[in-house]
Amino acid sequence: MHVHDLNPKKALATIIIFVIIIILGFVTLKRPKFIYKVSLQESIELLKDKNAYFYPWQLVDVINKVDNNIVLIDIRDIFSYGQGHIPGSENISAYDLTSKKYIEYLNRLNAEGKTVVLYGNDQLEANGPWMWFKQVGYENFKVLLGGYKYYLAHKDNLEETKSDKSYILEVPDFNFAEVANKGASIQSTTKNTKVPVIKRKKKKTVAAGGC
Amino acid sequence: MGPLIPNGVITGDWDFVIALLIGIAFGFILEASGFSSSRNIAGVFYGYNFVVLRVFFTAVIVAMTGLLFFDYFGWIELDKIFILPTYLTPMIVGSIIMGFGFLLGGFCPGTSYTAIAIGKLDGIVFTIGLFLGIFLFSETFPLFKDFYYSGFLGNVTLTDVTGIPAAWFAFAFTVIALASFWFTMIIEKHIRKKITEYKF
Amino acid sequence: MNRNYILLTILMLALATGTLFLKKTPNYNEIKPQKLLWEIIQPTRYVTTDQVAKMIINKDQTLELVDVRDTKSYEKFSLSGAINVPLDSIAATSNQDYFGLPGIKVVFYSNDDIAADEAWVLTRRLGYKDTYVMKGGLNCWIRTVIQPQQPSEDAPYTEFEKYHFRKGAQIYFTGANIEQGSAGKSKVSIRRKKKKAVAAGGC
Amino acid sequence: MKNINSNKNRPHYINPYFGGVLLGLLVILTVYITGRGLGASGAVKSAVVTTADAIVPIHAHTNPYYSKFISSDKSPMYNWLVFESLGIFFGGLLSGVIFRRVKKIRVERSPKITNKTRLTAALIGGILFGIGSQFGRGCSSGAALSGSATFSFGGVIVMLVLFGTGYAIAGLFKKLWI
Repeated sequence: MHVHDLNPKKALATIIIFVIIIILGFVTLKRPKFIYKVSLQESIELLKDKNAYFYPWQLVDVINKVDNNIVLIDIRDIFSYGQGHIPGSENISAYDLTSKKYIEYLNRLNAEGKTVVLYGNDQLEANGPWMWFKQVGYENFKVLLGGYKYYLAHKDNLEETKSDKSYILEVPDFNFAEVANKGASIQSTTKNTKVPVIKRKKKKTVAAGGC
Repeated sequence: MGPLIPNGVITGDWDFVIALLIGIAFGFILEASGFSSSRNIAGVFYGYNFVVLRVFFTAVIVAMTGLLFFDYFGWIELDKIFILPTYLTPMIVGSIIMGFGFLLGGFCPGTSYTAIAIGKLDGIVFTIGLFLGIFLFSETFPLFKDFYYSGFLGNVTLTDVTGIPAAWFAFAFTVIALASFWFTMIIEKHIRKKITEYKF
Repeated sequence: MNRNYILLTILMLALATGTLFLKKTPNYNEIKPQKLLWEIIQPTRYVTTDQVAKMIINKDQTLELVDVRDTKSYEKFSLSGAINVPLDSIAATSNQDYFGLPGIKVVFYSNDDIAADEAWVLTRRLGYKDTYVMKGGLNCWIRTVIQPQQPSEDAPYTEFEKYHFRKGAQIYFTGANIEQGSAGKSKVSIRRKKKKAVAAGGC
Repeated sequence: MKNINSNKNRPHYINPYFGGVLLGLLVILTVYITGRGLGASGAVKSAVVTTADAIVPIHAHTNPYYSKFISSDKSPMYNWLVFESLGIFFGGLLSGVIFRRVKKIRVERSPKITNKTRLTAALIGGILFGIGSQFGRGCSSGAALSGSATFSFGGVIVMLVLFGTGYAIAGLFKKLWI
């Protein structure tokens, strides 16, 4: 007494179609070129690593070709590079960093354990790309502090910049709390006739502390 | 890509057209598998017809493995799908009550609709019962409101509770299901020898 | 027929075994690395101190300033209405409530712009949109808004316009120009968004 | 129909594994499209709420359970699950027509019991199922099937307890079925 169809051939056929879909899924699956190898918290820790940065005075060895283990990469566009760059540096514009040609080159450098130093006009320009490379697992990438601008200003006395710390950013140049309150007094002589339309009745001392 | 509606791929009133189509497919599968017959359904508890167990377990393991594969391919983002919230104690109690209802009525809500469709009076009565049951529940709801909300664990998955990856559950379920398929095949043969035929 | 059942069993078992070998998929909230790099290269995330000043003065309800310096610096001085999310703890779940609110522009700032930019990269990786970086940071804020330099006589007209705006902003932020007197003692109403979680740090 | 042993009129159901595979794929499709699984009891709930709202609106709005499902702009019947359940009915009808199972109103029962017993049991069963599905946050299709398929802890609990209870008490109701 069987009320149901006993032969599961349709079930088998459906499962086979299902398997084919899954195989198609595997075939069409695009392996991402890059994956994050460093967690968010780890990459925050990496930012604190002094060795992750490249200091201007370290450039001396590269320029004099003493250290072959360091590759300087200028990530500005080709025009800026043409107008002037750090001697011995190569130009890979930021837009081309992950293009097939260059990423293979960078992969090779990384595999060989070379130190790759990225620089832009200033630290900020290369900082993002550098963070990115760190996060996708390029351990030997560094960023040049001060960038090209700092190099240009000090190219004749790079050795002496060991004592100069002006390329270290994120240092407050002012005592903000003080300056922010007194800012006006410094400029008291200037004419304030043309004040832009602002709702002035709201004025108050700077809301220090936010809360 | 998927799920389509939560990801905003499909919007507006297409929702309800899709709901209707999915429902039609669901109803068709239920009816064609024999779920419109309460004696077929109840057979699972007496060993003379394991259609419920077969359909149900096959569906669960196909869906589980399929969802895992599709999640891997990026077609369905499992993180974005709705996970049934867990209210442990009310759920256990509710399931026990449903178990009694299942054996007495021989239907569950979905199958009773299909039973109505092919003209089963017991299906109609069961659905009226459902209506009354929910009505009764709603009217007396204030009495066990606290119980209703007790044991809340959140929208947790098996992985959240046990820490074991979902794939292991899919695998375990598949092994158990396949083993039970073969096992019940033997039981069914054995029991059917003794039983008189039933009509539909 | 039995052969079909055996085949079915084998296929299902193979499929289920297959799932065990699927590597854990990455966190979907994070955007794809390639996309992140692309956005890092674009300079569109930078806003100037003037723009920030203008938004503060206009009481732009869509602005949320985020100070990514440490709590101590934040307590000493911060821009009005800013909340404090130190860079170190930007990945903490309790701080995630600040980002990704619909229609809210998050502007990061720090002493310069490096830390703010880093905060931007990290939050962008998490998939939050509408985040910006105040270029130049507080150092630039002081130089431009609080102590604006009068442009030289031959500077283009736009420079003067900018200067006049800054002078106004300076008055707004420092409370200079006594002639306004005590006309408006009313406070700068600091916009506080309702947060699910208690604001970490300074509040 | 009267002849119990008539083999000619025997309905022909599809292979249960075929049904299962189709159902599994349907669950995947539903999750793919809507981000949640199938359901059935929700429609009856909507019907109850609608009825209550229509007959005694004040009561419906003050009852803490009804009011959860009443919104001012839309009828509770304007609900995904209601449309889905309508679909279930039409799908069943379609299958019934194709496999020639749609016949005049009849009662299916064990030969050992009367129609009245069967209908009473069905009514009580329905009531119990209705109450249970509210506590269980779904019935066998919503909670047990879709819940389990999406790895929900609660779904698996409902499935295990529901079938476990069924087997535990099967002996009590044997007469109803065989």
